[in-house]
Amino acid sequence: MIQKNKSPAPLIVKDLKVYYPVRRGLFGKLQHVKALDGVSFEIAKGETFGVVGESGCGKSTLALAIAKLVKLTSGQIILDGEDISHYSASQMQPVRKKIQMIFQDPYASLNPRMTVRDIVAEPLIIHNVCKSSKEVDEKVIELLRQVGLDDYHANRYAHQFSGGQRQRIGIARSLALDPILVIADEPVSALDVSIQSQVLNLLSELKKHMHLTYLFIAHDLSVVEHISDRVGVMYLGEFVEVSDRDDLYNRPLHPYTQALLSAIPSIDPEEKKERIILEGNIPSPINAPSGCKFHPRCRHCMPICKELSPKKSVITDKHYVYCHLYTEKDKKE
Amino acid sequence: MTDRKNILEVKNLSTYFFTDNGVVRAVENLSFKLQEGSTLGIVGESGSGKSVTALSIMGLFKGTTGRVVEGEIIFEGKDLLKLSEEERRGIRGKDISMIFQEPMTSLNPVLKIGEQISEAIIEHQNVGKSEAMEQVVQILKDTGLPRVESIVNEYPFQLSGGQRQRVMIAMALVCRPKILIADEPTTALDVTIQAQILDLMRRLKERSGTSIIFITHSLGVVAEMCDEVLVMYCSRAMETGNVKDVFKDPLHPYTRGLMASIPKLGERVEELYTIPGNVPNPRFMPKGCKFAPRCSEAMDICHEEEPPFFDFGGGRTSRCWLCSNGREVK
Amino acid sequence: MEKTALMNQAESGDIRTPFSVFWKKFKKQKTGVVAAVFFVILVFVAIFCYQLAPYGINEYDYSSVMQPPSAKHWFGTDEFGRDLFSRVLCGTRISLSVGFLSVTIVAIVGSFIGLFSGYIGGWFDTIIMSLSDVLYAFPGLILAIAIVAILGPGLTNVVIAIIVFRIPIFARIVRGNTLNLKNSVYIQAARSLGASPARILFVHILPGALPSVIVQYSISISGSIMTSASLSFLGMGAKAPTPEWGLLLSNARIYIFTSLHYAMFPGLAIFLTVLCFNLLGDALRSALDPKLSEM
Amino acid sequence: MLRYLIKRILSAFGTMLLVSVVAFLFIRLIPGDPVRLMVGEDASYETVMNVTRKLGLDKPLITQYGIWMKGILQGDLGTSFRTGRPVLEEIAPRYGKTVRLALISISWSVILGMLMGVWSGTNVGKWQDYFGVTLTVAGQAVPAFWIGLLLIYVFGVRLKVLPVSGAKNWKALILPAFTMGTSMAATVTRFTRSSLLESLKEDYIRTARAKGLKERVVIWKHGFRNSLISVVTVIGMNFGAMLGGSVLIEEVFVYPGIGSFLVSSIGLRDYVVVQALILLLSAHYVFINVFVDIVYAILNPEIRFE
Repeated sequence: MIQKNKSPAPLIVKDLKVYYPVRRGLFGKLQHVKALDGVSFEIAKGETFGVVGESGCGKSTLALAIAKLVKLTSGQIILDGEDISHYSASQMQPVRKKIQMIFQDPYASLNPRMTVRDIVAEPLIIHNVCKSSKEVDEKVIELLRQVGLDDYHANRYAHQFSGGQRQRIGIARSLALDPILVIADEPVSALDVSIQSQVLNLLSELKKHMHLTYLFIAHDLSVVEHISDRVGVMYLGEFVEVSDRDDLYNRPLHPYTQALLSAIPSIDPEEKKERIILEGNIPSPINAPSGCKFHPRCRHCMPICKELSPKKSVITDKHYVYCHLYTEKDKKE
Repeated sequence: MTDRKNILEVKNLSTYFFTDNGVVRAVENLSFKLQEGSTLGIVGESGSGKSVTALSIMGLFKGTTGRVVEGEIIFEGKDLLKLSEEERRGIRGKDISMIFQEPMTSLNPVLKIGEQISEAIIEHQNVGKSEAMEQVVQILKDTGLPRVESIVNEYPFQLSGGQRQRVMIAMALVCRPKILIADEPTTALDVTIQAQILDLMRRLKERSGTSIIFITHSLGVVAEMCDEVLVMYCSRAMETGNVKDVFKDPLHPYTRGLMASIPKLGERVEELYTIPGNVPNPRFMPKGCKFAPRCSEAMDICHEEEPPFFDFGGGRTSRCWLCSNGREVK
Repeated sequence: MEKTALMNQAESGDIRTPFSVFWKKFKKQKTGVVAAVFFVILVFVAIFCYQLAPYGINEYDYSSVMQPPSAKHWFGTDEFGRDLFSRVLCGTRISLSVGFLSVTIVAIVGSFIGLFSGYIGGWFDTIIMSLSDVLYAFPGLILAIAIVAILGPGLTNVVIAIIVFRIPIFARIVRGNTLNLKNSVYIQAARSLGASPARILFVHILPGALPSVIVQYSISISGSIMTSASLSFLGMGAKAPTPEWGLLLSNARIYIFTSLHYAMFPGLAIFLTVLCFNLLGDALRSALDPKLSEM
Repeated sequence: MLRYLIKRILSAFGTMLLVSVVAFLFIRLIPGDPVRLMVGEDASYETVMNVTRKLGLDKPLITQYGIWMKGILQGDLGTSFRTGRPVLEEIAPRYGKTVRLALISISWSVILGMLMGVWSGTNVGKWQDYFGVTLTVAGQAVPAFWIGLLLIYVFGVRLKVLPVSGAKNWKALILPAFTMGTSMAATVTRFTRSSLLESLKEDYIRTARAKGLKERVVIWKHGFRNSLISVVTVIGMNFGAMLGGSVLIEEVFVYPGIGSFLVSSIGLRDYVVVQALILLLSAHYVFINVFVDIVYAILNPEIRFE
């Protein structure tokens, strides 16, 4: 995607940290869950930036942090040229029009006591963008059609819909205000295979028609590969590798990315790929390992990995990786 | 292909749930065979009846409204459905055992790991507590768990999801069952942990020769783990056959649709293939082929009459009128 | 598995409002329906008790004291020859009034305390919950007795006592609901849309907490009727000649060695009324509680 | 576990402190002049002043509380205004009787309730369950003082087999203990049944059955064991209602315990005694709840190992 100089990038995130304090018991030591431990990236207009990682890697916290639904510990979030990191709830209110979210669980993310019309109309009413309730109704019908639902669905309650249809309702709600950035947090992981592809296609189609920018968060690497222009791989609150899609999937550099990619079962029963099986479990974000957080599970672990957290190594201007294997190389060159 | 002995044969199995809101036909007229030492994958979307098939074989309907209403499940020459509850209990956990999808909730939170595994041994083998504990330690070591001696005295909440699933596997295999039914054993796990568990199951199977029924919604897992596959849709089998054959050349449009609609690594397309529409409401089932309303190749007959199975030899069958060139199975 | 049967009903004709779903479930419960019918009768009796009663409640007749039940006096007569049936009938109004008055106030005040305590959290929540802990630390009736001991006997003071010791119950229930809902995904969704705290509280959380408030309302009415009867029985509630059921039982105590009917009928009235509200509460709970999303 | 215990006990002491403030304020909250109410309308001004001074009501509130607390910690609960004897001496003999009654009531009702609950819960839809549920519903709605009166009529007046009042022998305890435990038995039955049904729906029950365990083992070792955790909490919560109920039951059966003492003291306006009894009953309730929490922690390994 070409970034025009005139309009600023929809989203720039700089060294974002979110720590949750935890205290075990009354006299327990105060510790921190480092859900996000220094994350930086930017998303260009019209781009889909995919974030992939396993449970506990902080990808959902990232979504909540950018939407300012959790308290930031430090770092900057610049939305459409506006630094919103320190905005209060009331300062955020008008800004919320610009960021919209699609949630993972289509059952939990819609209020069961509201009709589809009320759900989709909620953003319109909150931000008072329609002049009359007739206009609201028209807009709701338009949105429902856009996501492939019928007019008559508007009067029904969410509990009457299947998972895929509910996700469409959620998407309609997120598009009501023409947002600058749509954060989709695992939007298809709760759906069945045949419904998943419908929703993925719908998201691509909407992006094309409405010139949307997505932050797409998922644990499924094939889904992320399909939908994203650029991809960031997260592990324990940090990015380990960020690259444009083709380069990442053709030439994964970080040992973790390599292991993730090799762990995906292929649907070709004849394909015999070399599989990297990572030992052990994902460590708790409370007691993250020293140095490179991945080192206890890494096949290429070197002494330095236990000591020092790796710096960003720029491989190409679009592909960078946080791994000592590549900083070493830099030094030699 | 070599003809091995069938260790399990399911014939015309129908299982219904009698709910307050009417009868739910969860499994309808399902037949399949499991060959000794092989792995059969049952694949389908949620609500397709794959888990209920497993529960029917195990006979685990207590406390639900479910009941097998028809069919035979033949294991070692005996129809399990004709046995008394007491006789089936003797088979459960000993000859046929099962692992479940949710490792977080499938273990009893208030009992120690060692206790939970050893009670199965004590139930089925005539051994004492200490001997049972030795077996527990051995099987846990086989599953690759670290510090086994202390884990036996720990509670489930002290273990991670992957570790719990290893415990579940140990529990299921401890009595050396002839058949292991694995119901979505890796669905709740992360990709790298899934890889560990699949690898473990493959190794344990090589060693013990247990026949496995592997239930999953993931075609990739089937391709990786199974010899034979059974594709289910709307409580019915749609296609069966050898995994290589089915994945190379799927006969049923539903199988084809499923395979086409998942994003595949390395394959970059603008648009994914989609199967239109939703799974039909069980109470408003279409008249003919259950897939016809969503099928891009549906013909007039498909909406009128439900197709029978057409057999293509070597275990390959398809429930589709397009395959009527095969031999019709009654 | 059984859940899939309920999926995808958007295509089937009818619109299912939360109320229609509730009603469908409620209708299925026989005991609940019976209790609801009995409830309607109770309210009817409470309103028209003076018209329905065959005798005046303070119609003395010293020629027929302590008469067993007969065609003339269905429930017999008391020590002053008053018609027990009329007195028990009119007691309905007292018990229901005490129940509805006290619980309505408790429900409103307690729910709001719980709502704000749960939503605001922090020190406000800590203080409110510590206070409610203290009230909780007094065993049920003892607190009511203590309050009446301070304020002096009388029905008004009974109502006050019930209000004080039931507020923490409502506050806790609504607070628990609020905390759950506050962290639910759909509230998070509403926050991400920019909904104001007032909108989140009154459009999303309050309706979500309402089912448990309704259930608790019904159960609390039976509880407060029981408390008021107990206090009157101990001589701390209604004063003679009010035909309060507990007071009737208290008067009947000394006659238990000679005749059963005097103690029988007031107690039966308490029992059936409490039973009615308990069963109603149970039926409401099973119709409302399993989350509306799982319909 | 230790940390949990300490935390629980500390918070119980905190609650007790607040409870003591409430109990302390009790006399001070009585509208008008409590001393005047105690000594009676026709007592002289002199007497009123004397009593006021004796009770320390003329000092600042904080000082009063300090003196009162100090007394309590030294085992001095004050002096009964009516009898002139120390409150502690008045309470002690009655206290033992109430404890005995409460222990008998709670024992039979909890054991029977659990058995009935499991019996009912494992026979859902059959007559056993309808029987259990009907008894439960009735037991929770029936006023204890009414049941007491009916029992007196049947067993004392008609059959003449059991004493209807006093606490002379074990026979005299049967009717009050039965009455007192009714509601608790119903509550325990109900919660055992529902939480057993709840835990029988859990995945680990399916696992237990898949292991081929006997149904008896599945229900008691896996189902009941887990449901016990919530049943214990409910028992603790309802113990308070039972203590409160003891007032009614002791009244009905003229049982010489602290419950009937409380009622008569209120009638006699012996506020010092009332105050002491309120404090005592609440203290029991608070510390029984600590005990319940400990049992809860023992049953629940997740807390035990925290």
